[in-house]
Amino acid sequence: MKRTVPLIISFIVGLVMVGEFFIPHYKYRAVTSELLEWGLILAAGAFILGLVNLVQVNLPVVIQKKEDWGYKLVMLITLVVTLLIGIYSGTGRQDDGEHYKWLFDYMFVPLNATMFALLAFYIASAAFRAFRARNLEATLLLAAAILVMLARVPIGEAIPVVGDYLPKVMNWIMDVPNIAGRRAIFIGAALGAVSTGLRVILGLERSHLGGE
Amino acid sequence: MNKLLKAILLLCATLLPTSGYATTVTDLSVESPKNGDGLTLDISWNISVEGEHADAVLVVRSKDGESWEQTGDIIAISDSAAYEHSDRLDVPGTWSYKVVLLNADSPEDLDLLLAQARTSSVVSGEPVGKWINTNQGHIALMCLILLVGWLMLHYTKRAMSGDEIYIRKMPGIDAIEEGIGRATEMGKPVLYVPGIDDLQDIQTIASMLILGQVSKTVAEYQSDLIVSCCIPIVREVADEVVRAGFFQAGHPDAFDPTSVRFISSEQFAFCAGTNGIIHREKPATNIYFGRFFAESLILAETGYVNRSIQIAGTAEATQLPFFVAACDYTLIGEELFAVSAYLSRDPRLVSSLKASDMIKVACVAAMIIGTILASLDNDILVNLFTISG
Amino acid sequence: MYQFLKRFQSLDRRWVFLGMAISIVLPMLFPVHFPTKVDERVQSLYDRLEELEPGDKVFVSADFDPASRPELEPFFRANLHHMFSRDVDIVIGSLWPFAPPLVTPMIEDLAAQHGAVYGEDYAFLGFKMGNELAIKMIGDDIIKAFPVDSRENVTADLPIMNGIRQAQDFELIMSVSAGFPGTKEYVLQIQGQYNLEIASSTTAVSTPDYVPFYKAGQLFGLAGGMPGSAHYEQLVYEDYPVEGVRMMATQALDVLNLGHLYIIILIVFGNIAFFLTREVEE
Amino acid sequence: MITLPLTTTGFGIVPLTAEVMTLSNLAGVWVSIFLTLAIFSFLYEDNPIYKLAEHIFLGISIAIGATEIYFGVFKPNLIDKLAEGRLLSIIPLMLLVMLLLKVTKKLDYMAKVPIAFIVAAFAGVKLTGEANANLMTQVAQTMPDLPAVYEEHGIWSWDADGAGVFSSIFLVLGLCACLLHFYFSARQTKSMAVVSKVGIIVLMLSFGASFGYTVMGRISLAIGRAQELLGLDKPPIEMTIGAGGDPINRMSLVRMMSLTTLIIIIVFLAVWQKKRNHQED
Repeated sequence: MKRTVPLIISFIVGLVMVGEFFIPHYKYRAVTSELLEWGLILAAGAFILGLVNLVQVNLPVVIQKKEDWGYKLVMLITLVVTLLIGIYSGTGRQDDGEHYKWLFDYMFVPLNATMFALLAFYIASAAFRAFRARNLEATLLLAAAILVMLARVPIGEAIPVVGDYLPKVMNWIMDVPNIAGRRAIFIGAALGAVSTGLRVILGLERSHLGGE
Repeated sequence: MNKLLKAILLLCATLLPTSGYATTVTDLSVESPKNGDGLTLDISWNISVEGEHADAVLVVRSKDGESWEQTGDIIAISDSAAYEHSDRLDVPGTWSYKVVLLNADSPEDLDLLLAQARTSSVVSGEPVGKWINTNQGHIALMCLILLVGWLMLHYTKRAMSGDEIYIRKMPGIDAIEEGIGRATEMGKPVLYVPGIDDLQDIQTIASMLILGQVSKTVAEYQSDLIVSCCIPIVREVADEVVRAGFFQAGHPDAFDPTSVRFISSEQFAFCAGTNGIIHREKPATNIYFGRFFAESLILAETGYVNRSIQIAGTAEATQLPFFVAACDYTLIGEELFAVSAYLSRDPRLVSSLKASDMIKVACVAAMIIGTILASLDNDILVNLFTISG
Repeated sequence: MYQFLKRFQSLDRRWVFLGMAISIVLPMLFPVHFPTKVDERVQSLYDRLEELEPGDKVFVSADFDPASRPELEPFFRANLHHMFSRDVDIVIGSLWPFAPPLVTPMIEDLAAQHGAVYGEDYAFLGFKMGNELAIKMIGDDIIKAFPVDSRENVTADLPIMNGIRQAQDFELIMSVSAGFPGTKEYVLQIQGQYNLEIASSTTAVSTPDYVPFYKAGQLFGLAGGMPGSAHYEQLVYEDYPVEGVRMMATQALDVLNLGHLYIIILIVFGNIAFFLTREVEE
Repeated sequence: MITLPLTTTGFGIVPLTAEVMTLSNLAGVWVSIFLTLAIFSFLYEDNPIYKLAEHIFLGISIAIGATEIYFGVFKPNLIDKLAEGRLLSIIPLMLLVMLLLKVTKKLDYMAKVPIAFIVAAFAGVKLTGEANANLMTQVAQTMPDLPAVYEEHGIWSWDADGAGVFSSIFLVLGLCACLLHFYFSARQTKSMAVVSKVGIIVLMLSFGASFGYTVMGRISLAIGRAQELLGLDKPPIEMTIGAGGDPINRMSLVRMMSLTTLIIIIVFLAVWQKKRNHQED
């Protein structure tokens, strides 16, 4: 039972969703859009699981005062306070003057953006220390990259003579070799999705259900 | 009373001679679209304008002769032209339509308007819902999916009956064993990172399959392995996989449960934690297989500075450049899936790979023949692969 | 010489970081402007939007978060300004949880500037979870995907939704996309199935991924990264000027000059040093 | 392509209206500057200020995600519908409960049903979508009508960024080479090796383009942060803090706050570093 029921559900749900593409009738669409809605709710449910896991991992650290427990406490407090404010504020939470909006604008936005901005600096460091033209492949890659970097900014266009051709060569790389390479990867990914999808629907792929 | 009055007005209006502007509605027709959903009707009509004309038109509909209601927006007109409106219905059945001509002083109330304004003749139609989309492209796609399925089953059968299906060796594969050997010589551990995506991603699945083989080799060499995970459930599966690998290699005692670690489910915290492992425990070989995002660059750079041998593989096209530039060997895109099939020899994986290969060859043939045909003004193949609405 | 190069290669990376910071801050304090040519992909996007008639309806999917804001906010603002100026009705939705708090002020700001009425001229349907599943639903039945809008109105009752049941009923779809889920998923899931007209504004990172879709006609326009936003800004504010507008992307593009040069120099010098020292070692 | 004369740069015309900045906004701007610089302090080294900011980030991002998911999904698609008495919505509720049983030790196998549901739903949706857009359409678009291309662009046209017969053939053959590079079950013959090499070259050019664009994207993000720290993200209007007081330029105010915060963080780092060195001795 424990094994068969999930497999039967996989088969039915997967098949119905594949049919969505081929069957335009509204009665069929009513079924698929209902299933899609359930899917949305379950996808959101996975987030609750993550939340539970986070508390499970961090609360013991705080209680037993292990290393960095102070920081974990700050994290849990921020989490609970923000969540309460968010749920309490309701639909108008994004209006001016709301605490939720303040937390979002002045704390979440700078933190999220700065985390990613760190990468600009790492790229600089990696460019200097790790990106080596050690073989033909890497050399080609770096040459194309330098060309694109130069052509994509105004100063590249401002170089006399070369500047006129630089954006054209870059566009050619984008439109011809780039597309050829991407399409190959896309087609490969599509074939991967089709074969994995079929394996899931047919019950041949069970790693997400805990293996054999 | 009001209703009666309206009915009288309505009657008068229909009896009155049509006069005023010289705008006429012709060829009003209702059709159910070719691959309709059973709740859509396409209405089309022509407007011919002579001299002074009506300002706008409005389409009204009615089910089974009940009261009329507006559908869609008011359409401004200026010239003779053909118009169409795709009408969405709430319930199926027979629907009647007519087009109402409006000018500046038309009343807002629909009943009054219908009584006063000039309208076209009434046409009716019934939407037909199709249970299968008969577009050439849709049929072709369905055949393709069935073909992949059939090929997979066919090759699974062949592989199971002992037929050897050849898979070529990829350069990174030898490097894995070399890297593990080097780590053993140096007395340092091997680091394995299975990406940061969830278990339902095909790349994570592929990575877990490779991890099984890697852990087996590590156990055979009696070296140390560290697995650094970002998703709790991936850690659980990785733990099982490594345990099984050590068992198969005949060294179940050598397995250290603390070597498979959950770092953090937050991307950058995970990245910082894994960086810490590279800095402090100085693995001789770093293996990155799976789905990576922005952290790829940080991990690969730290590993390079630490002078580890680095082998990476991902199908995430935006991260591949960083792996290619900073790692010693990189498996590109599909090669990652092929490795698991190559190493595991699992008939289900091998057959998937073989089926994909056949489709690839078919695509190559289709593109070359299609180009030649298209150049000879024959679009048969182009159309076969084109799916439209 | 060898010693120097060896030392140069093991330069503390904090100096490299400092150089990066300087090459970003310096051109901001002392701006130098270079003119630039408008990309063909952006031009085609702009031209198609110019064909819209007053009253046409457009669905905008705002799928970005604070991290990608510098690249996409200028486009998003210019795009809303462009469409409001043309009296186009705009329905906005989002597939990213962090997008609504970010885009709501932008939408309200621009609507106020143009005197647009909520529910009639524009509507914001809010966030929908589920990635591909949500997109599929937008294609199938947008009312079902968003039963209520961000202000808790019943979506089906909004005047702007009159005659709209699925993505197909919109004139165009604008996908302002910072990654997954975004333009790629729209193209994969519903563009082909319903033959939709989609344009995309995206981050630099995703641009090379989306170019094939543009070339294959699956997208009618593509504004990629900072240059894409800057070019679109130039086109829009040239034709629909606003007093005191800050062209953030145009400003940033001028700053990018030095940043790119810095990275190129680092790659070139790093490699020169690497090869020179390697020859000596061998 | 057209060249546009640029009339306004980013630092263009500014309306001279005075605005009032509330104390809460002022505090907000300062907090945002502090957190930004705190994260950047990681570039120097992992330190307590960074750790504090990092953990605040973790907490707040999860909470905001949860809030938006609650109002975006649970409330409209589940709770509201249940409240209306829609019986069909009981099924997703049951599936949801089964999913949440995953955290228990005894009934965790129940979660396999919703997991199977969601994985299969994604698999089914992805299957047709990918096969259509990424396979069929991409193949269909790689069948150029060469005489028509020749008529429009010739062999090679600089004006159209190198479009022409050469590029069209290059595209078709390049894509074929890449696909054959991924043809794993073929035995390695000499001709296959050549094709494979061509495929690799095309792929590397493609990755190079990606690389260049990624560099641009990352620097753009840093530019966004710098714009905010330097007060360049909003017009430099004159504003008063609270109701009364002298008007002050917004840009100068922000720059002043950034500089002060930077100095505070540097001083802190210096003290912390010294203390740490001392401990190590």
